[in-house]
Amino acid sequence: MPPDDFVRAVEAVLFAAETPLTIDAIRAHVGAGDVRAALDRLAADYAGRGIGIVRRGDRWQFQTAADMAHMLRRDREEPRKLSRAGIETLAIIAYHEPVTRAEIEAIRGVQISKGTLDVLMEAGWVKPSGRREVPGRPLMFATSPEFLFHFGLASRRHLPGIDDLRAAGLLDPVDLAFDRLEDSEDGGGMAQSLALRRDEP
Amino acid sequence: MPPDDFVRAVEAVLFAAETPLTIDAIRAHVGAGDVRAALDRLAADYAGRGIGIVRRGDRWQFQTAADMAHMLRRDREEPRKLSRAGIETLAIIAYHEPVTRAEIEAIRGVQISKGTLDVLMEAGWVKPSGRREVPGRPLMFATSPEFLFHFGLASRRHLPGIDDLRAAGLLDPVDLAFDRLEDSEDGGGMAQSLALRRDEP
Amino acid sequence: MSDAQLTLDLDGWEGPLDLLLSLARGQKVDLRKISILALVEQYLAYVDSARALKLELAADYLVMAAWLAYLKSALLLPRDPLAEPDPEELALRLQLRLERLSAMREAGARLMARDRTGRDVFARGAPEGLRTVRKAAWQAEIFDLIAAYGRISARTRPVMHVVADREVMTLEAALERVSILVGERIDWSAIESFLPEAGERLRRSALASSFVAALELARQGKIDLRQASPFAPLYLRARA
Repeated sequence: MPPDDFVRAVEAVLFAAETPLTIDAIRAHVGAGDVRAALDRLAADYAGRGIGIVRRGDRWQFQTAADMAHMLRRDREEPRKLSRAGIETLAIIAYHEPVTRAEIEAIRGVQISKGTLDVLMEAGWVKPSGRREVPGRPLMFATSPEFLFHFGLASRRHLPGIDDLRAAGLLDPVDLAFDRLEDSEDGGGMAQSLALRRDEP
Repeated sequence: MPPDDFVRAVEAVLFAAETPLTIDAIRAHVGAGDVRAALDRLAADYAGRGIGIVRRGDRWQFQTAADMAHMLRRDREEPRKLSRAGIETLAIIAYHEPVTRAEIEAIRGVQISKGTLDVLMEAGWVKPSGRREVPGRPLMFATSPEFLFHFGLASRRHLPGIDDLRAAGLLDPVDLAFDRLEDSEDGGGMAQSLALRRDEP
Repeated sequence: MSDAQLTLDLDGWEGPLDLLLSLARGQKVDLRKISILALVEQYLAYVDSARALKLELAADYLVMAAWLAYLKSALLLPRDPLAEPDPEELALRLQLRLERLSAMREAGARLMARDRTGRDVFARGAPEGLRTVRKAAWQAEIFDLIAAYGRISARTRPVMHVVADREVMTLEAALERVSILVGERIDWSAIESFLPEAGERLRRSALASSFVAALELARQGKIDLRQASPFAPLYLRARA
């Protein structure tokens, strides 16, 4: 049975109201009639819908269904690039884990701000990993499974070693560039890498 | 058939929204699914109730049924009392958009005061809409989504009588209408010029 | 229309076209069938009565009055086919303008009569509102990570400079070689003839070492040196 005009009026008044309304307040708008019966009818009509009519004390109001509340909040992801400090700190943790903040700073040669570790933890790539059993019991940090997943690594052992970094020209780039220049004079590419291999202890 | 959770989600989101929503905006909250079909389902569910779902341009919104106006009108005063100049200017913009100030003045036969356009823009019904590529590059004006919303129009095509006005050539500039009348004189005359001739002694 | 009514309405007009439209409406409902000549006469009569009452008329009313007076005479005079502009054309244009203004006036009225939001229909009074929570999706590439580690290592590890081994002839070797070879020869020999068969790099090193060795041997009085001019070939001979 479709709602009659009295029920419809109660429905519209309740919808447009800026605050929950008492039955008297509703009646002031809709005039004579059984407001309570109309409210019960509406509550029944809206049962099982995405919105409903609820009673708070002696006041009535429309609201969205409780199980739909999470829809009203939307998380929007905005891509953001990690800062230089962030990527360096992450690299140190990845290569040396588990590692304390003081150790990270010692390796980096620069202090790290609180925010840098927070960002890495927010990104889900770094997590606390116990405490170092030294005075002060500092927190240690390690990478997470999400870290491996994000960077497409099967395991931490797949991170390239120092030798690989050197071979790729990622280490000590100034000296390498100089050697490369010397090398090209006699047309041989091998001398450089041979010379480099001899560096190693 | 009771609404499924997707329909309920669309219902809840639309109900909770503070402004009319586009389908994309709804989808951002409810996720994948046929939002349009859900809106159609809801529109059908609410037909005949005291509140309903309406489309305004590409936005959707819950609102009270039009026949409930007498219950809800808090006072007889219009939300924004427009001057006659304001009403005519708004009508000219709505029926002719986009339109320059000079074109509005040509139709009204008087200059429009600065305040008239300001009031319409402040109400959010009119907005600048590019420039006419003629000497001086005058600003053009057009109606906004809020205009459709405020006047309960599904789209500009639903402006009252717009089809008839267009068919009668009443939305064409005087010069164009005049040329058309001149052309059609060869084809057997017309009431207009006959009426004019009757003026002659 | 009585003078009193016109006077009363004076402030109500929004310019001459507005006044003309009101006068035309008094004539007939259908603007396409109005008599322009009658309309012109009504307008001029209105302006005259306003003047008689010594009412201030805005300049544009008077401009319109002058233009309409011209139109009236042009319409009444025997038609001159060469008259430019054609008075009928002027009249028709005026009529088209009135039609357009009238159409917009009616459209505005119909627009205002619609069920308007906030007056006749209402949005929800207290919507919960929708919230968008922005969340950063941090991004970094594996290359960035590795390069960063390389950068740190480069910055903090002890720097080790290594010079690649070169083929050289030491001064000692050159002294020994030149001493032996020069003793085996009787006549002057160019310094190049003392160099070993070798690659260019070693030859250059051997040349430099052998030259210094030759100077040293000459200083010790073991050999003589001869050169015709600067940069000319250098000859060595054991001292007898």
